[in-house]
Amino acid sequence: MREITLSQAVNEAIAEEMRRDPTVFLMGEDVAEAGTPFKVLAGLVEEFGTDRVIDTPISEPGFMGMAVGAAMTGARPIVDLMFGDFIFLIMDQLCNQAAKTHYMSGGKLTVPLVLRTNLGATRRSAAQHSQSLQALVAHIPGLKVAMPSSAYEAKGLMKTAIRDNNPVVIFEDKLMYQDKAPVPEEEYLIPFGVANVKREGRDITLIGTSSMVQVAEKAAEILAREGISAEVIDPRTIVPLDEKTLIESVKKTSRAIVIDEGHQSYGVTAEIASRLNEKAFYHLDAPVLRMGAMDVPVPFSPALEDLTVPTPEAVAEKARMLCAGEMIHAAE
Amino acid sequence: MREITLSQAVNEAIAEEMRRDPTVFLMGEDVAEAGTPFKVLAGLVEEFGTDRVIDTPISEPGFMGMAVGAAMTGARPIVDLMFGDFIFLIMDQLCNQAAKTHYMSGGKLTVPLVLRTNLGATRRSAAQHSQSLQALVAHIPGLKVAMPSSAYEAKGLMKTAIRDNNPVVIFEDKLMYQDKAPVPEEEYLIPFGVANVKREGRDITLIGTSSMVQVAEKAAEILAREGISAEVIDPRTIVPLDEKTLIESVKKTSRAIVIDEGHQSYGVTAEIASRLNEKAFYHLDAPVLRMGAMDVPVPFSPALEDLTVPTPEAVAEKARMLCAGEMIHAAE
Amino acid sequence: MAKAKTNTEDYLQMYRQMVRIRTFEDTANQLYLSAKMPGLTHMYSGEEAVAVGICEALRDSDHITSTHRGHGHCVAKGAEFKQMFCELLGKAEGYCRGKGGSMHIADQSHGNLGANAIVGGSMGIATGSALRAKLQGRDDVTVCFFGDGATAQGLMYEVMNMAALWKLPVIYACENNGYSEYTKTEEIAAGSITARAEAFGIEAHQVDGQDVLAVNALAAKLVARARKGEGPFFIELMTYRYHGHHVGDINREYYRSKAEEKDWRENRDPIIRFRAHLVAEGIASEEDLDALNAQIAADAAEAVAYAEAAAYPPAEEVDMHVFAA
Amino acid sequence: MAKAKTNTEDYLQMYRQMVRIRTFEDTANQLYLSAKMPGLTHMYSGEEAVAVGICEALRDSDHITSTHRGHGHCVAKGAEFKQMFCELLGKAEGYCRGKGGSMHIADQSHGNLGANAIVGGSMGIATGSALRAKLQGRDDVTVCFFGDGATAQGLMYEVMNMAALWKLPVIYACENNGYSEYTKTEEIAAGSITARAEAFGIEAHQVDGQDVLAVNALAAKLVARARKGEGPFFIELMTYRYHGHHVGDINREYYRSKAEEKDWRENRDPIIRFRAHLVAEGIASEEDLDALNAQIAADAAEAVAYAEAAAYPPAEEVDMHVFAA
Ligand SMILES: Cc1ncc(C[n+]2csc(CCOP(=O)(O)OP(=O)(O)O)c2C)c(N)n1
Ligand SMILES: Cc1ncc(C[n+]2csc(CCOP(=O)(O)OP(=O)(O)O)c2C)c(N)n1
Ligand SMILES: [Mg+2]
Ligand SMILES: [Mg+2]
Repeated sequence: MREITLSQAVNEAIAEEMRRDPTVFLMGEDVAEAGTPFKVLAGLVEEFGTDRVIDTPISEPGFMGMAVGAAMTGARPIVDLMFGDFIFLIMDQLCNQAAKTHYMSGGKLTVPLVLRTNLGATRRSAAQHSQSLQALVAHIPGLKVAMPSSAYEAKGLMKTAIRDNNPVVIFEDKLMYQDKAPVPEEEYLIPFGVANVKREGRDITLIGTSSMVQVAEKAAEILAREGISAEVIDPRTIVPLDEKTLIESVKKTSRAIVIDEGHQSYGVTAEIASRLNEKAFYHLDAPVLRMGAMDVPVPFSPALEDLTVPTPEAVAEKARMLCAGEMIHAAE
Repeated sequence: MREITLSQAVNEAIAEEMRRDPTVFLMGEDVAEAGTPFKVLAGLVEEFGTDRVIDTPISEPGFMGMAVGAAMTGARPIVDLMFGDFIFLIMDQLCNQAAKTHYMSGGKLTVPLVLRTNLGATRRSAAQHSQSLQALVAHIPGLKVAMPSSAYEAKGLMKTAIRDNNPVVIFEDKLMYQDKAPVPEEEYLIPFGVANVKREGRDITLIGTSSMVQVAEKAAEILAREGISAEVIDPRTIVPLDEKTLIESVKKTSRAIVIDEGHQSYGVTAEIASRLNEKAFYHLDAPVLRMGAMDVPVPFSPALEDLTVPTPEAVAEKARMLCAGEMIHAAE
Repeated sequence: MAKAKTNTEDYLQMYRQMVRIRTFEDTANQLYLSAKMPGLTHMYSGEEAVAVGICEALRDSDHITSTHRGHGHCVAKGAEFKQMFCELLGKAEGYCRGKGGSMHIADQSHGNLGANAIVGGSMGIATGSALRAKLQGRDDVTVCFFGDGATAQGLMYEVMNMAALWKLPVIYACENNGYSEYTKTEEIAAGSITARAEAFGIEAHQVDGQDVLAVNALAAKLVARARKGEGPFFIELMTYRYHGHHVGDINREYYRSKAEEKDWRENRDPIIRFRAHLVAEGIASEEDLDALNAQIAADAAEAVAYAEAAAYPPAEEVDMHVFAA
Repeated sequence: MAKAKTNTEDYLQMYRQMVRIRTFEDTANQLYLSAKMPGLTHMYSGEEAVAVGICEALRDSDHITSTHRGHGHCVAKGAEFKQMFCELLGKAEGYCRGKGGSMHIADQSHGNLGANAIVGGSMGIATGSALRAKLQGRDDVTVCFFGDGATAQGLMYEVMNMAALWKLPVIYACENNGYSEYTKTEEIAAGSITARAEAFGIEAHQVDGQDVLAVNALAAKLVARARKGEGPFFIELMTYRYHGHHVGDINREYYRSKAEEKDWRENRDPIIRFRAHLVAEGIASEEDLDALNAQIAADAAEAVAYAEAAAYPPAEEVDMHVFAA
């Protein structure tokens, strides 16, 4: 199968859906001629024109609000938010308006829009350009949240998101834009709420989101060399969350680590770990562990920044401890 | 001891601190003559004047940002945010600016400010005036988060917050403003990060935040009549979180339910439950359960709204199941 | 193309709609006072000429966005009493199945995209609705209603800038009733409200919001121009709310005098003024208008009785409509 | 009271500060090109007269807030090369112990409250700093630097309104360099930028941002008036950035022409212009100025060498400074 970058995958998904559905349009800062600073949308304005690929002023709350209005009245906007950190600026329009309109109207109004943005540290971009804020939006009922882990997922989830009749937030990993993966030429969609078992294993389940899927896979390789068989699962969407697949895996392996690049406290790993604890409790041989980013603003200095995110080695280390039963002592 | 309302307790705390420290000032919508729509701040403008009790336009991001600047340059602002739901509007100033400035400046700038706001449903105020959004701010490193459960806590935590050198967010329960509790005449402060064991028990630990402390206490009474002895703990602050006290309790009782009025998914209960699972795992006789608000926008209709929040009866019911070992079947 | 209402039926329709709003509000206030209505609500009484003057210049495919003080806009854009009262009482037959209530009442069948409990929160929505119309080559116009207090929300300037850059068919209708909650407008708004719009290159007008004919004439003209792509426009409508900020705001003397309230009620009431005009011009007799009033009062009474007897949504609906299929 | 700089030492100080900024930026660009600098950075080259003209009208107890393009403001407000380069390289001796980097560089010892990576993000901070000064009865002035692109952030209108209502000693300094990222200002800003401030009752000025004397004279006058409580003020400074939006923005022809860049660099350069003035007026000789330039270049080289050799913060610092004691 051909291999394309995550960036190309996103571009293809949007282009295909814009061809299919004339109500789909894009808006954001420097999305047209510049094709975004990450060049993800390059070429779209040439095909679809400035009416459907709209450069906005630096008014995130404003154009997010406009997307809600356009969605309520019959369009399918895709909002490009240059950095995930700017989500703080649009929370009101996203969480008080977009997320609640369908419910508040008793099901009469719908808000089919996609907010595409990104996550991920270690780009030396410091505290306001490096956050992974998926936990915040996942907490708000009415929003769906997708976290693609490769070009393949990025394309399939984006197409599903555009066709969904609800506000969907997609977090792409900025560091993965140039990563290639096999992506079929033929059209495909990836349904929401269906986890992907990336690697089967017996001894422990590693659940990773977005970039952390790769981290989990690398950890699994390290562990395999030591005779520990790790299962790696990518939930793909955290809302809806395919808890069934996760729980079944944990019932089999009896141990789990949940890995996510958002801050650990009050973050995504807590929810997933809690559900596993609640629903697979009597199958667990060790506590479900969580590995998120450190609870610190992302530091600029490379010497510090790299310490803040989970690494394959750190995951493997924890997995080893869990499998050896060492957590009994470590935990108390 | 004299009894005063939660509203009076907050008012006293602020007045005392404003008398003690001339750099403390208040700003928000209708805080002066009107004393806020909830009348919590009534009388302060008469004592401290309009220079220190400042009525603002309806510009939440604006005055929140101004508070950050005032705090960075030597004042101690208390920002009044009329409804907790408006926190979405100020997330950028709170989370990108206030929370990160001390860290980003390598410890050289500090942002000593208090954001006082509220939480709580069942006031028939519908989806944009009923949310309990503590999980969002608790996720952001650099913010402290206090959740008073009575007039006593409201006063002691507010005074500590005002003296703290960091941004502190205090969520008061709108429904508790008229609730009275014993509050000493003498000055006292309640330290952050110290949980309060409200009721001792042997069989199960009920951990509640804010309004949910009362719910837990009422559930404990119901359970007591049935011979189940519940321990009730109020963490008082969720950042910092006194996990030691919580863990010790759970090691004793072997069972726990965590109750919070925010949405359950990706919420506060997940973090607390995860820590208990991680650190008291080998003492647990049953999964730690979570009870948050339903994952739905808060509906207006009384017939629906009351269904969305945890009640003493529902907590007691779950506790009963846990104690009877029924969760083995319920969970799978 | 829309034009100002000039014939008898149009005049009576404007009168009828203003009285319907006033009647709706008086009834809602009674429901509150008799503890039959859950929560609080914000009365539109006194501002009827604004909503009616503007909405009578619109058609169903034109959209409006509304505010926390939204009953007037809802009625003016064509909503029915029954579904409105059902909504206010949280009943399943309400416009939003009781899930929205007073502050979120919407009526998409007539183009009302909904009230909003976030001050200024619908400014983006209105502007986006106008963008959608333009992108889809439709000549629909969107009107964004908001209060003087909402001019303090930065969102307004962000969307006015884009509306101006892209010539969107949106009309910003600022209902300046002199107060935001318990604070006078001059204490919270520096400079000039219309100049703020003009600074973005938006044509701005100020109009007497108590004169339904003046409002309608201006609205009709601007709506017609917006349909042709000459928008956006901004209108500041000088008006007054008779009741408190919300139904529970009873003792108001610390922020505004009874004399001021009396002056507006007695000397500038939009219904009294328009009624006098209709009679003076021979468009309708006092008797005609009394009969019309009585009919509306009867409609309201019937609708309330219906709503009071109507069923609440069943418990299963609580987690329905979180996501659309 | 501040007044425009007129004597020789003041003139030379302005020249020196402009050259220091240019030299700092050229050095930083080299660090980037030789892959010695982590991340990206935004060069201030071309805009030196703005930061210097304004900051030379300020004293240490006056505050400024800065932007993603913040090195110029930092130097102009009195910062040292060594601590700045250490910060850019993420070293422990940096102004922020390497935790902030280029986009968050701050220097509270000279009143610089910091660069900001959120466009417009510091407008509230600057206005709040001015509020604090007023509440505490100090006559300190705060200057808020921001770009033309930041005028699209609603926050600006919210805080200008409050600054105007409360007469705060803040000066909004809009550095209009014609672009926000890869987009021309006229494509993202409708109407008039100064009129937007005026609509809030704020006195607004436009000035040639390439003329350090003009900038300084205006700034000195407004700072003096702001100290007396006559603020706030707004200044739009017409300027240009020579480099790309950030150091990695190399191929720029799709959004602006080489000819345009050449014109600004050759015919409007603030340093060339001011140097010619100094020589023509006999304030300094070419030799004096060459010597000064050489000294600054040597300082920069020394500071970079120092920073390259300096230590990174130790690992234990990673979770230090999340909370203040
Ligand atoms: C963002 C936000 N801030 C504050 C409030 C509380 N609030 C509700 S109505 C209101 C005053 C609005 O004034 P105005 O816009 O003039 O409308 P009016 O009530 O006069 O019709 C305020 C402050 C809110 N609902 N939303
Ligand atoms: C809120 C926000 N939106 C977008 C960005 C990305 N961004 C960084 S600089 C910039 C352009 C800023 O333009 P301007 O304000 O004119 O400043 P200049 O770069 O020209 O100095 C943009 C869009 C950001 N950092 N913050
Ligand atoms: Mg008003
Ligand atoms: Mg610019």
